[in-house]
Amino acid sequence: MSQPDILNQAFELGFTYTRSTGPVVGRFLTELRDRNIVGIKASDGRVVVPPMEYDPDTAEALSEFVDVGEEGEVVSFAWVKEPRESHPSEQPFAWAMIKLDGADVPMVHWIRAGREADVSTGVRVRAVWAEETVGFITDINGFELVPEEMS
Amino acid sequence: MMANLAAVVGIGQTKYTTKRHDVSIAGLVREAAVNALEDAQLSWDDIDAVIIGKAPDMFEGVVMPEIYLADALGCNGKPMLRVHTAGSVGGSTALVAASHVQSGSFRRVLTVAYEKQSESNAMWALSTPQPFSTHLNAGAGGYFAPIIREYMRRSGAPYDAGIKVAVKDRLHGARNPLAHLQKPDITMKEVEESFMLWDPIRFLEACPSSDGACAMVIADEGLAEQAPRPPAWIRGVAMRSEPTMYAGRDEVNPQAGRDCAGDVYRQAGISDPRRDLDCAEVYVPFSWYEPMWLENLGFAPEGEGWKLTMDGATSLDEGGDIPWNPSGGVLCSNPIGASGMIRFAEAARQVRGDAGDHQVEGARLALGHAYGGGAQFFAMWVVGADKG
Amino acid sequence: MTDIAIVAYHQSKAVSDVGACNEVELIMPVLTEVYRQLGIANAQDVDFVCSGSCDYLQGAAFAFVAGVDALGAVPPIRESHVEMDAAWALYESMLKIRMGHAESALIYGFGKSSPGELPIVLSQQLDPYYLAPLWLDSISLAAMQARILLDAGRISERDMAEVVSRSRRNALANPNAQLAGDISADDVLAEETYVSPLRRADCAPVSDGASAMIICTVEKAREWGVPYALITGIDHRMETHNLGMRDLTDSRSTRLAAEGAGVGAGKVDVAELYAPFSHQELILIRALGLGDETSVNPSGGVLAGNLMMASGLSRIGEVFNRIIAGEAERGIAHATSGPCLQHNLVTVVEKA
Amino acid sequence: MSERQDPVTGIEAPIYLKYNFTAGAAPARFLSQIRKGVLTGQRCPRCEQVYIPPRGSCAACGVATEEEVVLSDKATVESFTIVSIPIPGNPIQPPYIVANLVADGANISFIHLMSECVNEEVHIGQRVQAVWKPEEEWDYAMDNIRYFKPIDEPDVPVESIGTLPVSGWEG
Repeated sequence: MSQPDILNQAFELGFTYTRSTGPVVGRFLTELRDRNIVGIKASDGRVVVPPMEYDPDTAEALSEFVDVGEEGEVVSFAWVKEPRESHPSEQPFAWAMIKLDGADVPMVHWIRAGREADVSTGVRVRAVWAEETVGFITDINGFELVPEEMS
Repeated sequence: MMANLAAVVGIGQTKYTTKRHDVSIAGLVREAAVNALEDAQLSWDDIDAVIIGKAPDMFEGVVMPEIYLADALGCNGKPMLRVHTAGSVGGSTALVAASHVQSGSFRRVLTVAYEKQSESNAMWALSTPQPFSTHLNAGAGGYFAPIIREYMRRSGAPYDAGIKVAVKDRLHGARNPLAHLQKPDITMKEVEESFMLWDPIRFLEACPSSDGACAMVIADEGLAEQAPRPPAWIRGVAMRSEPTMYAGRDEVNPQAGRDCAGDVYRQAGISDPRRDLDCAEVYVPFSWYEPMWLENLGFAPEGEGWKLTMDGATSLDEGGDIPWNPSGGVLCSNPIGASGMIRFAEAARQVRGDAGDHQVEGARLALGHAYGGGAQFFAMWVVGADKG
Repeated sequence: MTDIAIVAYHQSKAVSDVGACNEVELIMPVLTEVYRQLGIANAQDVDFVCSGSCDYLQGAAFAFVAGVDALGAVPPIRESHVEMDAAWALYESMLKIRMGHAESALIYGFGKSSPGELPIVLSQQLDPYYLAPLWLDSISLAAMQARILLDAGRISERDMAEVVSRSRRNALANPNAQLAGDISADDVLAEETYVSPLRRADCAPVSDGASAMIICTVEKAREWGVPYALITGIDHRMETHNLGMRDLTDSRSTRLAAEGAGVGAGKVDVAELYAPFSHQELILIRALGLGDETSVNPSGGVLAGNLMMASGLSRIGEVFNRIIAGEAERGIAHATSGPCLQHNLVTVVEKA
Repeated sequence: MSERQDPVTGIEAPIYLKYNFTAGAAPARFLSQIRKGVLTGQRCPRCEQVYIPPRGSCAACGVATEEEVVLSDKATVESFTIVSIPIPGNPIQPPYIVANLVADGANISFIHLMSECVNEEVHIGQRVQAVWKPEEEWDYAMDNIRYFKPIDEPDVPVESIGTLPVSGWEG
């Protein structure tokens, strides 16, 4: 048996997918483009953001949209001190579960913050809008901490 | 030990089309599932487990998508299984779903298969080269065309047997409002003059690329007997696999297909498929695969499958004795991951007497067939109007 | 429901990068070993084969098709595949045996995760409109879950460190482990955080490898004349994909699966839990109702080496090994899939 | 928002993942040889069939193929297609011939291009030979062989395709 060379090569597996959203996801993204956040009412009355198409408990299709605030409270977070290349921030940041005002179920997004110590459970954050909104989840260009005197 | 009896009690499909602009991936899958539940007159609570199938995750770029689709399919708190056996997956998924009931483990399950191919480009997803790849990849047509050429040489079939199938299946599809391609006025001349993509495969001899989903509810004997609409009893189930390449492999007439058919016929008590079956829904993505599979599945002696095609034996419009793909088949609609399940479901529709304008009159026993990979993975079932 | 026997099991060493080894080369050695345990030649000698793998791990569509080349599938065999952990391939195989269409089945799982960036690959399991486009990696998700537990006072960082310490020490006796060592909870706590509140040691490593198992009817096991253990219960349950609607301090689906599998029907001597993060082991112990009489993850668990798509099957195999070795009479194995334990499978294995 | 826009009905989701691929041992042995301009197959210890390109096992027997066999760069056309559409990411311009070729000494076909031929005259059983790139361009790749071209040897009967020794075919 011959001794082979070790053959290594980097490659990229990539494609830009063209997704159709359907009415529920589409409504949420349309509102985001207009710098507004909507949730949807689940069968038990809880407001879910971003809106789910189908209720996890009853499996029924959901359709009752509810406006929610662009501020909310951190329910949990993870501090990323070394962001990965594909992460939304090149600076250290926090992933967070954020319960927006008017919502009952937290959504997951990210928080810009200088230091880990600045973020804590219960802290208030506000959506930062992208300069140009296009109807994509990154129209919320992360959340920022709301100074305490303002909250 | 004998498998428990099981039957299809509900069938749901989407309309097949190039791109469903109006739904999310979940919305597409959901539509078929809801249609199947409505057909069975059941609600989500009546379902004990969900079995889902689709072709490679790369088609939609969602890794292990059952994770995301759990809510759309009412799976919270239920078992959910994802099958992937390449192009045969729609058929395999139905078989795995059936085994949930046939094993006596579940009373009633939902199975769904889908592909939202328009989210990417299937050709891209099938052709992504890895480094140091030794294969020259010319797409699915490039792979199957040389095999078809070898069939033509071996059988001495007339050059237009493939053209005949292309016309026949499109005329069948014109009877099926769900079919993607609607070509009621198609002619032999039109097919013959269509662009030669991968010689000997012309454009109109190849399947389209579709978005779509198909779903079925499968129930045990007791529940099926009480079902509001006629059940399609599952009379035989079989899967076979063989490697893509091995020395001496007969790619034209793969042994895995022959063995799989033999197995499913034995279970269903079929000794002469052309005589005993009333119709068949067979995975024919390129027209020449009809005569090839007619031989592989034992409907015709080796080398003579094309004669059935040319004689009109497989055509509804010509009053053939053994219609193949009355729904229009894969040549009319091809959401890859769902295509196999559509074959299985359409076979069930026939024996339930519920196939609308493409109903084969008096159909009592039908074959559903799927294949995948390099024609190496096979899944088949036989369904009947009677328990057998 | 018919009991099903496990008659053979083998796992490759978990390694961080298996290098010049393709799917077939990864699978063949573990298959050869389970064949040897039974004295059979190849997959022709079983009635059904089912595998688990994920194309995206190594970035190639149809990775599992190459796996068939390892089987000796001429003449053709009855074979199927799940794009899931091979524990679910075992589940499918059990249905096949119970419906009377097979007496025996070969199950294998394989994963070569090293070529990609696994936590980022797994981010593409998430909702494709709301979460996947953010590239929310699997470690960060688990970190948020851990913080909820810590904030609620359900666990402490020391509890998590003790899980890691026990894993590393148990792994010293596991020749297939990738990470092993005599490490104390204090040693772990002295480490800086990685994705806070998680430390690197709280996270399973990225591993390459494969595992394989053969199961059969009890009659067939007797015919083969090898020691066997019995699968007396199995169940699996999914949960909502919306993390905000789940109680992340608990695993409801694990509870349901444990109930379905009959975990509570007897004493549990050993439990092998697929917990890719230390705090998840604590969630699972509670959800499964395990107490001090149960030895948890004596192999070191997946914190000592995590073969994606095979780790769930390996958990079952590890319990089988303990029972055959006479170290346990009854054990449970757990497998998971999806973010923060979204989908869970529980198997009960007992001495024959 | 003063301006009224159409509702969002779709998104573009760029999903690009990076991998560092390492070839398997059997393919690496094959590629290391072709780097030197040598076409090799690997023989199954059980059924003795010779595989090219080797993938690690004899797929029929499920055992590793360790013995290397040097093959001829002459081959026989097992079948072929004339491709009339470009393949995404593939620089070859249509129409071109993709053929299943069995090298002398091997028992299984591989897929490669044919050129320097009249497309309409290509046929099953036809004899062909590799046209190699200049040696300085050789890499770990099957396309060190640019394509295969017909040679002046009698056709191989169909039943003998896949059974020729490495010494070739004299008709």
